[in-house]
Amino acid sequence: MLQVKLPGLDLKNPIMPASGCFGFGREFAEYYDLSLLGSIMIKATTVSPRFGNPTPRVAETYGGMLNAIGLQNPGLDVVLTQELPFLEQFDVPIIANIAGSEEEDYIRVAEKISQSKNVHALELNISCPNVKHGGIAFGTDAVVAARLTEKVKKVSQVPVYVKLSPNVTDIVSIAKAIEAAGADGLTMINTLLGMRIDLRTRKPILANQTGGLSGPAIKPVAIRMVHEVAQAVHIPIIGMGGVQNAEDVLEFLLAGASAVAVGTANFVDPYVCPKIIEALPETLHKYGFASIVDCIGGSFK
Amino acid sequence: MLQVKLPGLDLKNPIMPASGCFGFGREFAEYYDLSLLGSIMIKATTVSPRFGNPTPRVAETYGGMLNAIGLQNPGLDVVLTQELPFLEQFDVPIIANIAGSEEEDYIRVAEKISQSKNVHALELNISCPNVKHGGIAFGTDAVVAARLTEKVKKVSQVPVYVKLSPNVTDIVSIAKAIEAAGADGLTMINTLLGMRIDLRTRKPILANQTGGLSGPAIKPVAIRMVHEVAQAVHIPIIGMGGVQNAEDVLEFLLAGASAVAVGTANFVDPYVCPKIIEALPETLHKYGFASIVDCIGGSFK
Amino acid sequence: MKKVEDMHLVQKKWLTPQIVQMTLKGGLVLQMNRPGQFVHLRVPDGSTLLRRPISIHAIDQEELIFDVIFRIEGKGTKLLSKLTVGDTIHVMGPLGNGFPVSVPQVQSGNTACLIGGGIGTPPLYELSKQLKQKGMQVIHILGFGSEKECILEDAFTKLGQTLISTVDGSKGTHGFVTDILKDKDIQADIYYSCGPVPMFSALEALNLPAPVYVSYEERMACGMGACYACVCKNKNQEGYKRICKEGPVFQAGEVEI
Amino acid sequence: MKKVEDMHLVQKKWLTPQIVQMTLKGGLVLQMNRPGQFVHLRVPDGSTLLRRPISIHAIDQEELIFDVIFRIEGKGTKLLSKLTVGDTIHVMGPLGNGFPVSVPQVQSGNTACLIGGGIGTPPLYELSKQLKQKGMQVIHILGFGSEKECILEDAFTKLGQTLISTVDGSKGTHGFVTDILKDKDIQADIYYSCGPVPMFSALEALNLPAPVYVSYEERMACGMGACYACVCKNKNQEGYKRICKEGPVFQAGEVEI
Ligand SMILES: Cc1cc2nc3c(=O)[nH]c(=O)nc-3n(C[C@H](O)[C@H](O)[C@H](O)COP(=O)(O)OP(=O)(O)OC[C@H]3O[C@@H](n4cnc5c(N)ncnc54)[C@H](O)[C@@H]3O)c2cc1C
Ligand SMILES: Cc1cc2nc3c(=O)[nH]c(=O)nc-3n(C[C@H](O)[C@H](O)[C@H](O)COP(=O)(O)OP(=O)(O)OC[C@H]3O[C@@H](n4cnc5c(N)ncnc54)[C@H](O)[C@@H]3O)c2cc1C
Ligand SMILES: Cc1cc2nc3c(=O)[nH]c(=O)nc-3n(C[C@H](O)[C@H](O)[C@H](O)COP(=O)(O)O)c2cc1C
Ligand SMILES: Cc1cc2nc3c(=O)[nH]c(=O)nc-3n(C[C@H](O)[C@H](O)[C@H](O)COP(=O)(O)O)c2cc1C
Ligand code: FES
Ligand code: FES
Repeated sequence: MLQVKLPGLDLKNPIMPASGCFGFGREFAEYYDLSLLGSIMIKATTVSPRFGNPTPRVAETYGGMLNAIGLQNPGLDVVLTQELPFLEQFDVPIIANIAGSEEEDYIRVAEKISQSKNVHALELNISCPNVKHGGIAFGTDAVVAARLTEKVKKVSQVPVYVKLSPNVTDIVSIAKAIEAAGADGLTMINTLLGMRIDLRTRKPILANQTGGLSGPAIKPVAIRMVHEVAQAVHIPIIGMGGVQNAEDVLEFLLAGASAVAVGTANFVDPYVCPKIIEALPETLHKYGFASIVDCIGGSFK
Repeated sequence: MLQVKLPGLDLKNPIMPASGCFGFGREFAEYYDLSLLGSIMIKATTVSPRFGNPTPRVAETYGGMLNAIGLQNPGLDVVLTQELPFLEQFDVPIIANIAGSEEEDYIRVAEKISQSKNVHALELNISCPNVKHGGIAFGTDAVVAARLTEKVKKVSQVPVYVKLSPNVTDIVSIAKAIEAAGADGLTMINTLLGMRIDLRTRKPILANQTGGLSGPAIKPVAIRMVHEVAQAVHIPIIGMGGVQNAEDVLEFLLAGASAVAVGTANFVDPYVCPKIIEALPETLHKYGFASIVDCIGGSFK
Repeated sequence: MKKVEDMHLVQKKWLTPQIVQMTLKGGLVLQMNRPGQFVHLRVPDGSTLLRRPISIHAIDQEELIFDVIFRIEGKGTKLLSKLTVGDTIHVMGPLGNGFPVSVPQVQSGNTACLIGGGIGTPPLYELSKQLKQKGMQVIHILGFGSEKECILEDAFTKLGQTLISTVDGSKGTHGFVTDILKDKDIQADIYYSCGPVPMFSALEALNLPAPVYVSYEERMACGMGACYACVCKNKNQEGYKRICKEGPVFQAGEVEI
Repeated sequence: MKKVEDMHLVQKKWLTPQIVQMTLKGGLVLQMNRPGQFVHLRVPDGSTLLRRPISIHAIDQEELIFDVIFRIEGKGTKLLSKLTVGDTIHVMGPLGNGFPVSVPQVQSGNTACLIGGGIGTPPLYELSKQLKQKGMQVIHILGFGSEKECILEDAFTKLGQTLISTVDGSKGTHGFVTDILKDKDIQADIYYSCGPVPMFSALEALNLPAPVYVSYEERMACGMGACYACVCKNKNQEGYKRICKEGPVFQAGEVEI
């Protein structure tokens, strides 16, 4: 009833923590058995270790939050030798989120990390507000995004999903270019670029000034974009943005997503993912669906 | 302390209801004296009367709402002969929001409406998600937006403000093009394009499918955009997006706005505008500002 | 004139596991007089911005109290239903034009037939009270899904004849309110109705012999006529009506729903 | 093992018009033992997603209760302060590593000096209790803005010598806690501190003769080490520490703040 089959991913359920909101799983493993999860999108990995941005790195907003972590991660080697092996004890396929400043960085991480036993798919993070390429984020230029996708596809041992930025005029054309370049799937959306200013200091709260807006505040934007893109491409979409409960999951599936990631809500309630998974069968039943697959794209099919 | 001088507008305070959230003032006039307001941005006016979109036209979202009213309005003639004269009884300068499907429409409305006694400025609504021009909304293409601005400037008797769409990759380049085309000011932001799906009917809640997201959920996006644009242009900005109280007003001013419009919050509390105006002196004092003008752009100056 | 108020919840009663009756107290009640008007209630949580339109069920100006009855539908009504006696609710209203009670058909000795469907029955109660005060006969025809959802039978029975239908036949006539109207051949000088849209269509098909007034619903934002969210087109003529301002009650056939 | 719980607010006391003490009851208390750990509190409004980190002030495992003391800063603490006895709060914790109480300096007969600034004093109370139980002498040096902001004097006095400074001189020594340390030439085997960052810098400048442990603050999201929001760099060495996980207490000079 909850199973979904996607390129590289045989999911026992469609729920997975979103990248950056779950580290490499160690901390949440103290809270529950990670084998319950459909998958895990691990934190963005770069070639070398990164410390990230100065603090403050987060700020609360109305119904959401801003973050400018800046891709802090221990670097490819540590992820390969410590983090991924740690996750092997759980019966859960990993989606490795990869990032970089240059095409070369992505390619190097993709080649290596895609050979790990439990990495079943890659998620190309071309939409992090802090990754620039010639002044333009990879994810806001269809040509740049497509070329990167093509190059990563060449070296990856596992299917490649590309994570789209919502900070664009026309997300459909970017999605199509990425599909044409050979991506196996899309994940969307990354955060919206936002800012908060502290009235006392008169400066932006985040040391980085701007940050990525996530949480339920952005769900309507995410649903709209999934709905648009799902009707324009033939590859599956993993939807995200503001999911808090099983009803939200169904909304993403109806909009055209085939699975759903949960980010910010993990901070509100560390048990949110297992809770959603538990609530899904009843919620499907309540709205008259036989299975997850039965919901997918239901708003336009 | 609260006064602000902007092109065409001598405001006794920086607070005005945002276009579309206040009709032509008649209904709110039953609640309080409209002369209290700094200005009023009246509902978008088009050449001919428009009925707008089918219902449902609004849907609530987390910390916000979606609307797809579809520019319902009684048309230029009625606005000139009934609505604007009604507003003459109040001591408040009007900003006339104008819209159309073709350049010609904008020009015609601008020419006529800018001659009204109490219209002190125009607001070119080139960012309504429902107004298309060759498939692209006016507000998402810098060239189209600039050309329209130029043409409207030629016929307008009063300063012209252009309302920017947030649904773009690079709002700064559009703002600069519009400034170069002769705009006297900018207003921002219009709504973010969003959607909600009803799990029971499995269809989008709005009859129009997509709608514009407004309310406190979008404030961080608005603040970020005002902050970016204010540093790139030399014309003043009227900021908006999620303002609920005097603190929010100060945040927009610090980000670089010179005055602030209040939209969705009017539906939450019909008295929100006079309440904010009343709270402003104390709030300025609390954060150590001598006046509204003292705050403007404070986050980067 | 008062238009909004933090009113006190002074009594709360569950009519069914999903339907709650609340009594609110405050000066705003002095503005309430027309049956069929509604109030716009602020939901007590910041994530929920828009107010919820709820009809006025009963008014007691001497005690400065009025009642609302609502069913838990979604997040807003759920949160509102959790309020307890002593809490305050921010109320805006009364809003809209209610059921007409100064039309020629409303006069002592005449008969009014009030037709309610499910959660549409509460606003008919204040209407019935006022019609009765004017010396009219009132007949109530109330339709519910099943016996378990049936509300307000006693209250209406005290005011006049009250006939009930249920879809599953668990109470009263098996079927719909229109079945009662047809079977019992009920004649009245004026009809009033509140309920789901399919009920209105069925009523229209009956071609009732006197004016029919119907209370409509639409998703709202401002609730006071300013945002054009709740507009419907006039039937057979130019223009439009706002359900929150010119409505929520219209004569059957006046607007397109 | 329990990690989160809907705990009951069983007592509430205002210490100043801005500072409130709350006693919470529930099984989670059985996990609480290290002084200086914190809990992550859910704010009771949907518009406010992130939890608020608040230090544990006192623990009573027999009664299954613990106390927090917090000052109204912004929206979250304001909403939390409005909760009343009988309400529940969703609590996550205990989190972080607290003040070290198993280091060599902590032994019967030795002296500990606890230095608190303003709203940083509450977590020192449970620490003082535990150090005293271990047979240590405890000296408390507490700094406040003015007499009106002074809290917990009696509670600390019961455990040991308690010296107070105020910036405006309205109570105790006129000046800062560091003035007391210098003037009274207080010597201890170990120092613990919690307060604002400028106080830590002033302490550092004193070059105290024994280890100093300091509790830091940073804006947090997860509170459990997963999101990297609250990271600070190690001083004089590679790598970083998470304030929520490896902290909030570090030895002075260990991290860059
Ligand atoms: C004039 C009027 C009078 C009403 N009187 C009553 C009454 O007396 N008792 C009662 O139980 N219900 C009444 N309703 C319906 C009631 O307003 C909705 O059930 C309620 O708004 C649902 O809110 P929710 O948050 O529980 O549902 P959600 O579906 O979570 O609501 C989400 C949004 O949709 C809107 N919405 C959802 N359903 C409706 C609806 N049917 N009509 C209008 N807006 C809707 C809500 O107001 C809110 O903005 C009335 C509606 C109108 C327009
Ligand atoms: C480990 C730790 C222990 C703490 N213990 C206490 C305590 O015992 N008593 C007490 O009064 N305060 C304590 N604080 C500070 C307290 O967390 C903040 O005052 C509170 O989060 C402010 O929330 P707000 O909604 O009122 O303010 P807002 O400014 O509206 O908060 C907005 C956001 O900023 C964060 N934030 C604001 N100020 C701080 C801060 N100083 N530290 C961390 N996050 C902040 C909030 O958590 C929230 O996410 C502690 C902080 C930390 C990190
Ligand atoms: C603290 C934080 C860190 C994040 N880090 C990453 C990251 O490293 N890589 C990435 O692709 N997305 C990252 N994201 C984006 C999320 O994966 C997700 O796309 C976004 O937050 C929207 O989902 P949500 O609303 O459920 O949080 C991060 C989000 C947050 C809140
Ligand atoms: C119901 C509704 C109708 C609107 N109609 C218009 C309009 O006619 N013209 C326009 O320029 N903006 C319109 N807007 C956008 C608002 O003026 C404003 O830019 C936006 O809502 C953001 O501000 P807020 O978050 O304070 O609502 C409308 C917004 C709403 C909610
Ligand atoms: S709800 Fe705004 S016009 Fe009716
Ligand atoms: S708050 Fe998430 S790592 Fe510390």
